[in-house]
Amino acid sequence: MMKPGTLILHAAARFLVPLQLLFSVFLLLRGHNEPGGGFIAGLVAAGAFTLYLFTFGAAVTRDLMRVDPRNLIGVGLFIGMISVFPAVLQGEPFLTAQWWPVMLPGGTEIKLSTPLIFDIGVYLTVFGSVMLMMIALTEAEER
Amino acid sequence: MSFEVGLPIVVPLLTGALCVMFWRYNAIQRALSLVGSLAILAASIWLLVSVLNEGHVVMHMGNWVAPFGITLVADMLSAIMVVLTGMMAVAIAIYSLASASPSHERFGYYPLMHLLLAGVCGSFLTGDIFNLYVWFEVMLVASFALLILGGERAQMEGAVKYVTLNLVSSAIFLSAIGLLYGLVGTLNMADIAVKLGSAENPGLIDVIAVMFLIAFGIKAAAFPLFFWLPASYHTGPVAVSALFAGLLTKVGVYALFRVFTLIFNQAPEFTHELLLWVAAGTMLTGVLGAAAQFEFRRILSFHIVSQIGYMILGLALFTPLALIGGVFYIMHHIIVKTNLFLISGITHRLLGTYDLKKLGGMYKARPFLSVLFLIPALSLAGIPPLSGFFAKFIIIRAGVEASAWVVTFIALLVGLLTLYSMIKIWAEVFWKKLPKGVDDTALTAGKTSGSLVVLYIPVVLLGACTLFIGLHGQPIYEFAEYSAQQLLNPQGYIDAVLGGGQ
Amino acid sequence: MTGFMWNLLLAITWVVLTGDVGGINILFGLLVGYAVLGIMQRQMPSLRGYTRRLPRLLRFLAFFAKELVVANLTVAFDIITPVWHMKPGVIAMPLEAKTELEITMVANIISLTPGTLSLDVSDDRRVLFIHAMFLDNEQELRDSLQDMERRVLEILR
Amino acid sequence: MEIIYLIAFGLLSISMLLIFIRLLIGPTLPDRVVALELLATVVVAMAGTYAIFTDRSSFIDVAIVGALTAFLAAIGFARFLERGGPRDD
Amino acid sequence: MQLAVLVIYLAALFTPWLFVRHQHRTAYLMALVPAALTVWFAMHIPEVAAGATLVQEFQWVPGLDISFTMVLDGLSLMFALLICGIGTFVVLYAGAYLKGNAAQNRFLVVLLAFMGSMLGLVLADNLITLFVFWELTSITSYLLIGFNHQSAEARKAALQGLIVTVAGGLALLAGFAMLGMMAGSFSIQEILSSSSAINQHHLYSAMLICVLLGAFTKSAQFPFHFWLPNAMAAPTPVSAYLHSATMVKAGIYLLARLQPELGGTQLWIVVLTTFGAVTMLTGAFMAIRSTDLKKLLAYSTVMALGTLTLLLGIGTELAMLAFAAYLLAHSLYKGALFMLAGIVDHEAGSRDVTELGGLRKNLPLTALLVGVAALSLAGIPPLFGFVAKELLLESMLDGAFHSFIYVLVMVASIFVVTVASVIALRPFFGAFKAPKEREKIHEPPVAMLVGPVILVILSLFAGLMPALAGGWITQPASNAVAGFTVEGYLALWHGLNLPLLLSAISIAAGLVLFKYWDAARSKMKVLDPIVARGPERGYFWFMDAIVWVAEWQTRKLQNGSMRNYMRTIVLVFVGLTGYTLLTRYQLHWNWDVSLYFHEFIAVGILVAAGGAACLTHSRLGSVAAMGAVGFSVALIFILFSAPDLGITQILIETLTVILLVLVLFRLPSFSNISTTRERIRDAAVALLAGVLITFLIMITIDVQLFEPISGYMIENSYPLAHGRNIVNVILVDYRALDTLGEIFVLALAAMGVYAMIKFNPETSPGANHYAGTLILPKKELNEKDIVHSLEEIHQKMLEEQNIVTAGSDNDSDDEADEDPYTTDRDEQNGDDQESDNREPRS
Amino acid sequence: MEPIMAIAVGLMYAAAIYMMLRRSIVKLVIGLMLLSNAANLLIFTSAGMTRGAPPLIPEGSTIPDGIVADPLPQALILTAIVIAFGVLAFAVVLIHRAYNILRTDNLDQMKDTDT
Amino acid sequence: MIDTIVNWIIALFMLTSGIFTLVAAIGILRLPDLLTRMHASTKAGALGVALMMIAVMLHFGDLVVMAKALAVIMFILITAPVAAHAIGRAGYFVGVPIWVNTVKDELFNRYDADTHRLRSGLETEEELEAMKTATKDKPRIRVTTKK
Ligand code: NA
Ligand code: NA
Repeated sequence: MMKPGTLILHAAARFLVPLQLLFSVFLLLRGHNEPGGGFIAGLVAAGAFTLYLFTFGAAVTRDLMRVDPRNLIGVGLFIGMISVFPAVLQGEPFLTAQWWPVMLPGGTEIKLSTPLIFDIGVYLTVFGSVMLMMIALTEAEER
Repeated sequence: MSFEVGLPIVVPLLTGALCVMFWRYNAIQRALSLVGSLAILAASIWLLVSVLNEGHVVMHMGNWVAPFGITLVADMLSAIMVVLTGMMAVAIAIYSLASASPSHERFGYYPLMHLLLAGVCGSFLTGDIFNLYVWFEVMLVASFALLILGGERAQMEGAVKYVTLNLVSSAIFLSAIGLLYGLVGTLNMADIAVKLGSAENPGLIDVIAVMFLIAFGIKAAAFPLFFWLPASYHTGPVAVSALFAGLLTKVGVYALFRVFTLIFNQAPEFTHELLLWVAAGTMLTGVLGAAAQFEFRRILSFHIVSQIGYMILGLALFTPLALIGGVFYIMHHIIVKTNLFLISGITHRLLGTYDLKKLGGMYKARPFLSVLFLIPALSLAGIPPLSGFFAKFIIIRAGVEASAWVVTFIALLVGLLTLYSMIKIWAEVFWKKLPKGVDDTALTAGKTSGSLVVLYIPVVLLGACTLFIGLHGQPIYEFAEYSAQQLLNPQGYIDAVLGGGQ
Repeated sequence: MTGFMWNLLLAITWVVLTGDVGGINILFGLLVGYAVLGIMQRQMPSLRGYTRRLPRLLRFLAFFAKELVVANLTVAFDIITPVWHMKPGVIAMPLEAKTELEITMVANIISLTPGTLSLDVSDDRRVLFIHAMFLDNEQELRDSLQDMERRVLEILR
Repeated sequence: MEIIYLIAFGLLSISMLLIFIRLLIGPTLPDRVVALELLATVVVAMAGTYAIFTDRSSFIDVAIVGALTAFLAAIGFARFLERGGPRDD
Repeated sequence: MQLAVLVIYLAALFTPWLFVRHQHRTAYLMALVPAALTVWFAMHIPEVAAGATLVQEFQWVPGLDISFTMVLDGLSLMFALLICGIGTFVVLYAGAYLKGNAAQNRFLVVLLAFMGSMLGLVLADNLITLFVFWELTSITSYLLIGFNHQSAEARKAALQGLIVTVAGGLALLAGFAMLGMMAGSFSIQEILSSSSAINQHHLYSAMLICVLLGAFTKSAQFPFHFWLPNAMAAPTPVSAYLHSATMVKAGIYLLARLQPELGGTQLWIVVLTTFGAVTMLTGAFMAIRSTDLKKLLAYSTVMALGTLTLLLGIGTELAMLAFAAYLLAHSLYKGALFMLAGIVDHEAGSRDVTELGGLRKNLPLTALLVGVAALSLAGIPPLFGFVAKELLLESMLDGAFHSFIYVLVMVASIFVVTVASVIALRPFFGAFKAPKEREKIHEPPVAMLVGPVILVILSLFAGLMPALAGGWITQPASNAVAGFTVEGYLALWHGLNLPLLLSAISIAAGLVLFKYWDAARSKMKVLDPIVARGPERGYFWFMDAIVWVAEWQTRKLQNGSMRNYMRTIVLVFVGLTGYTLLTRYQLHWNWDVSLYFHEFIAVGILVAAGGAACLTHSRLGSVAAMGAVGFSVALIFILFSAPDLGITQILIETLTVILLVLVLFRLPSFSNISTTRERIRDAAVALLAGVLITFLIMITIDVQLFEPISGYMIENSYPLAHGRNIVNVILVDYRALDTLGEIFVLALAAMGVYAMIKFNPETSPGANHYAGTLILPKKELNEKDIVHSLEEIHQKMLEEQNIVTAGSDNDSDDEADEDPYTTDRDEQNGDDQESDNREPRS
Repeated sequence: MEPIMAIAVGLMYAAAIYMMLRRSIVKLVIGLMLLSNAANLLIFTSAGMTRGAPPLIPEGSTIPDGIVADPLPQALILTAIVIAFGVLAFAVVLIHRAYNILRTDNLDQMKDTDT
Repeated sequence: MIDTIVNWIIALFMLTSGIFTLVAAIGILRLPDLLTRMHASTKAGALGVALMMIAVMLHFGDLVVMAKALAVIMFILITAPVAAHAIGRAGYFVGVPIWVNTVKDELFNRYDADTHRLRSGLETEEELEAMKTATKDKPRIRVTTKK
């Protein structure tokens, strides 16, 4: 096994990856109101894992991700598709946004919505897709 | 709410997503694929019935009224195309059961196929020009992936050309959309039609129209933009190329029909005249290309090109009868060409090659297959009483009535040359003695294996469709007539989308 | 690290209790938590010395900012003047830092300090190879680098 | 005040130009990569300037992403070199 | 009547199933079908003879004015009787002739299908329906001619027949389309009864030529006659049925059918008489050159077809009478003769008259039948052939034609007597001569003799009682052809008149010619080169031309070079769009060039980086330049109010660069293979496209026709969609469908990439064969092109760069760097501008 | 600004096409990248460019203050960028695979399926 | 009044940032070799961004924006040296030319061309032996590529 990264890279990656992931979730959740959104967030997450990939190699990254990227894609697409249907129950066209205000204990209101679900689907798909490509390419190269 | 107009898109998308989720389990994927394709067919028939009842079926996605959101619209043409897609979906799904290897299945054969179908259906149903681009891309990328599935050298060589030239087309399409948006500030096709109808600057519109013509012309494999098709269609897995042969170029043709009847109908003396020459060139170069070939699928591929010419001719003549002919031709050709590719797959299964020079003896060993081949082959050549005859006849009649002598002559000549090619295949593959040194164990095996039976099922079904259209063409003719009527009166489409009042 | 987690936890508790998620309140929660931990740390071994790090950090930041600006100016001067005053070279610096994180922090800080650039760490982690722009007085440079390392480790340990 | 912003923009722009020249002339791959990396950094600074200029804080988000991601390209190039890619290329 | 046609098709459909149990006896069973139909049609004789026309209406595709209506009048009845009657005998004959042949069931299927098609053709009222059956006869005849499909000869002949007839058929289709347009209907009855003056229409000539092309090709008229003799590759029953009695007469039928409406014009008369006469002569001439029994018969058929066309051209009442009589007579004797020739071939093992002789002892009945039929062929009383010939000569003399045509007719008559003599005498008289041994030659089974016997008897019977045959069959047919009731009658004896004299002369001359036949044949060898230059050469020329043009076109257009494709597409784009722009739009725009310095720099870097990506010799330099392109695009997005785009662009750019770097690792470096000329040409093409795009954008930004719809989106983004980032709201709500598609695109691309990397022939052997993928043999590479390792790639690149930079004083850093990892750094020669005077380091 | 951009975009197109007319598949891919960037900029330019007014609605109000840039082309471009990325990734790996199998990066040597 | 002062401070930060960036740019263009150029890019570049972000903080004065600007500074300060390390190291080892006036190279002899190990020079004999025999830890740089 070739040792992919250097000590400094290892440490930096261990430090940066959580930050990037955190930031990606941040971008995802507030994308509806500020620049960001599922797509951008997914790319940031993918960037994070790509850094990890370059630093620790494909096997370690797969291990870190736990989920196979294809499952991520599948689930992401499926979640994306889920947002198509709730409107049908209301007799509204596909993809019509549904908003469900949820009161958290403590008085804060959080608005769950199909656009949010959709954005999460986008996030997972983008993340999964980029990782699928990157990991496969890296594995091909590591051979 | 008219969910039926969305279902043909949503169903394959969902099937695709589920197939990806279950990528580990081939059996589940197979079942999903079968159920999914049947569901597309069911949904599409529902849609067809609705269109027959209501004329246009419209759904404003996300409940955003046109032109602000994306509107799905089905008129008769769309409905017909979607039904055909459903039929092809079922045929290919069945065929794939016995032609997709476990490796293919593991690497996304089924999701790719269903997402391709989703792209196709989306292209047929969307009423939004940018959304059309998106579905084109869905279709395209799915087709890229399907084309290279297997990683053979031929696939790579073909794919390089296929991918590049189609991306060029996409780029032109996208640029045209950008310019169009800059001009009229809207993306909804009905809205564009209304606005361009009232615009003062037709010359500029023609420029955009020409860009669309080129972009869709590449997708439709029209002359002189078709090169990617004969370079690649014969390289992929056979079920895949059958699906491509039937549906993909038709999406380009459909797009041409859509925009050149709905949006760019202001200056037919320029745009449609141009289309006429495109059609003539397409017919001729395609058929001549085939005459020089000795590879089963490659001949068929070139014939796709030439047949596309007939369809464009229908649009170019721009008379009611011609449009009927064009639509009829599309319907007929999808079924027939898919079927021919599927048959080429069976002969490949039996003798392990597509090279006409190495094939042979099929008539003696497999008479039933021979009949199954003759039906689509002769139909393609326009021999009555098969579907292709009516298609060709309507076009020729329209050509005669429009006094378009040159193209009519070309259309007739091309019919003859098409027959020549089909007969070449027939003579080489079926009549000729099996050349020495070809492994014919599968061919001469007494019993028909189970997987072969599965391969036969869609061929028989599609052949039956061809025969049915030939023997009972009236309903199909009426469908085509209805859609031509709608295409020539875009106001109905516009009213349906924009609510009439706007 | 544990200390910081505790601090964060206390801040969150504070936010929940007050029911105000505004930025100011979070900051205030952090401060309150910091104060509470300052009292508690003597009794909890894992938190020992937590509150001492903040002043150290601030001190270091001030030092670092000064270094950054001053040394930057030196480099800038050399860059914009037509003649090169620099005497670049690669030196090996023995490391105090032991863990991966420590080494990386030291290396990064050194890289950020004008005139020095960490190239790599030897396989046995004992030596950091540094490219320096001004090797006029090597010993002085080594001393200041060692000083820098000490300060960094002070915060981390 | 605007003149200040424009001067800042001007300085950053000229910087970009100079960096770009280095990117063009190389001569080795690492040289280009360093230039690219710095170019990204200047874009981040530009985003900040622009945020002040237009009084829109949204552009800071661009800066964050730039700061967080752009270096990945450099890591990629470095990896390429480490694995034996030619430096002249 | 529709039922009649259907029954035959059904019979065809059931044949394979019956064949399993009854083998060749199936044919005898199947013969019952046409026999019954013959009876059924015969029952209508009185009715039709009385002038009635039976019509059965049936819709098919009303939208296209295509009906399945069928009409039975004199003409169709005569044809129907011939088709079913001779069909019965042929099926019987085939049962015995192909006994034991494994493919007999298929043969019967196609034969019956042909029969149904032929019947449909003559009964159809609708032009298009007629055409449908017309083409079906072409196809079925193709399958029948190619029955011996393993022989290349048979395949070739079948193809020839098909191409010629289908080519004509397509012309016919166009003609029908025109005719339908002119008459306003495709119904023959309506066309015939309509008052529209079709022969006055300006498209009349075009239409007529198209229809004639169809008819002439089908009926083997000069210059399309060549396919018919070649079609003799078919088994004898096919020749007897298709190529004498029925199919070849389809064209004649069509002309006769349309004669009332289309005939009578100058064009019609001239073309039909000329081509008829020429065909007649050609047939007769070619016949006497032949020695193959079937060829003899085939060419005499060509002659007869010419005669029929000639008669239609003449178009007088007498000619109509002669037409019907001649047609009937010919069908009777020619059908019989073909079957008899088949018997001779079958029994004696050859059908070349020069190889045969003295067979009358072994085949007495056959000899007798041949003799009688040949008498009819030669037009010798009291056979029906004589009656017909008399009428022919009479109508010839009746009309006022160029004497050239008389001469032709006479020559043909003489030749046909010779031909008849050859057929009747040569195989059966003289010394015994046959490939088979004498003992093995004996009369065939009854099934093969039934047809000839009855046909010969009918010939004789009709000759003896011409009034009966005329009154019941040929005269109603003549009426139908003429379009009115024809005056006149059929008789064996017209008294001593000029036709009789001519007849006698021709018989005498023909017999004389027969005497010197062998000598004459060898003399006529002189003419071979001329014959070889006949119209068949045209056919071959056409076929070769197709292949040649096809290959040429493929070489030029589809030549495998992606760059050519690309260039063509770009040029088409530039040409068409540019042309439209120049011709249809008045160029004008307002310049608004207010911009800030930093914007200018951003755009400048964008362009410069793009240019650099193009021009650099280093791959990764190019990638880095692409990175710069990406960042400047991002900057432009930022500077023009698109933060989301800016973020996305930065992210995507980074990932793209990474991707490229990952992949390029394995790829060779750029090489400069293109010549300068090539590059200049490509640059010109590219620049043209660029200029065009610039113009288009300039125009677009100048012309804003309408307010964009996004105003609505901006206003309602927060109130209705609860989002403050309007771009995001568009993405996940207004246009969520786009985004849905987009994530699928990405997922698809990822799956494709994954499959490409992980799935290849080595990882899954056999998978591609199973799936039917095209598998090409492993590519043979030039040894010099094979690149094994990175070092070699590197090395090669350096070599190439040295070549490129050879002679230039630009000393860059591309020295031959054998080991880039060498510790001996000082040995590296100066490779930087700055490193001229390197000093040792310590 | 737009006219300058128009020229720049035109040049980008020219560069892209020039690259796509080269023999090397690597250059082909670079050309494709340039082309997609150029197309995006074309949309951006022809829809009109606005300085300093991102299409965002500030906290507390329901519509943006003042005129903002047209968000629709931005959304379109965003979609197009993503699609182009997917497609490009595919194309890049395709040439990688093609090279591995064919051992050539010369487009003119990829004619076996097509002559 | 305070506004004006703050504005001037902001202006100062912006200009300084611009100047430092420019210095970095000039440096990267002028400096003689890769390693020295990287000095310019890492420090001056990072400082440029940092100063600009401070200007941003002052300008907006909003806590969220300040946090974001701080995040930018932090990210730049982390990523810039890491990237510099990666590129510098790779560049050095693949033999990117070094300026002639470089006075010292202690890394030079520590790098083993055969094993591609980076020695500290402080190893004991046993450790060196172990390093030579340790085959499972392959070098970080690929010597040859697969045939
Ligand atoms: Na505009
Ligand atoms: Na405009």
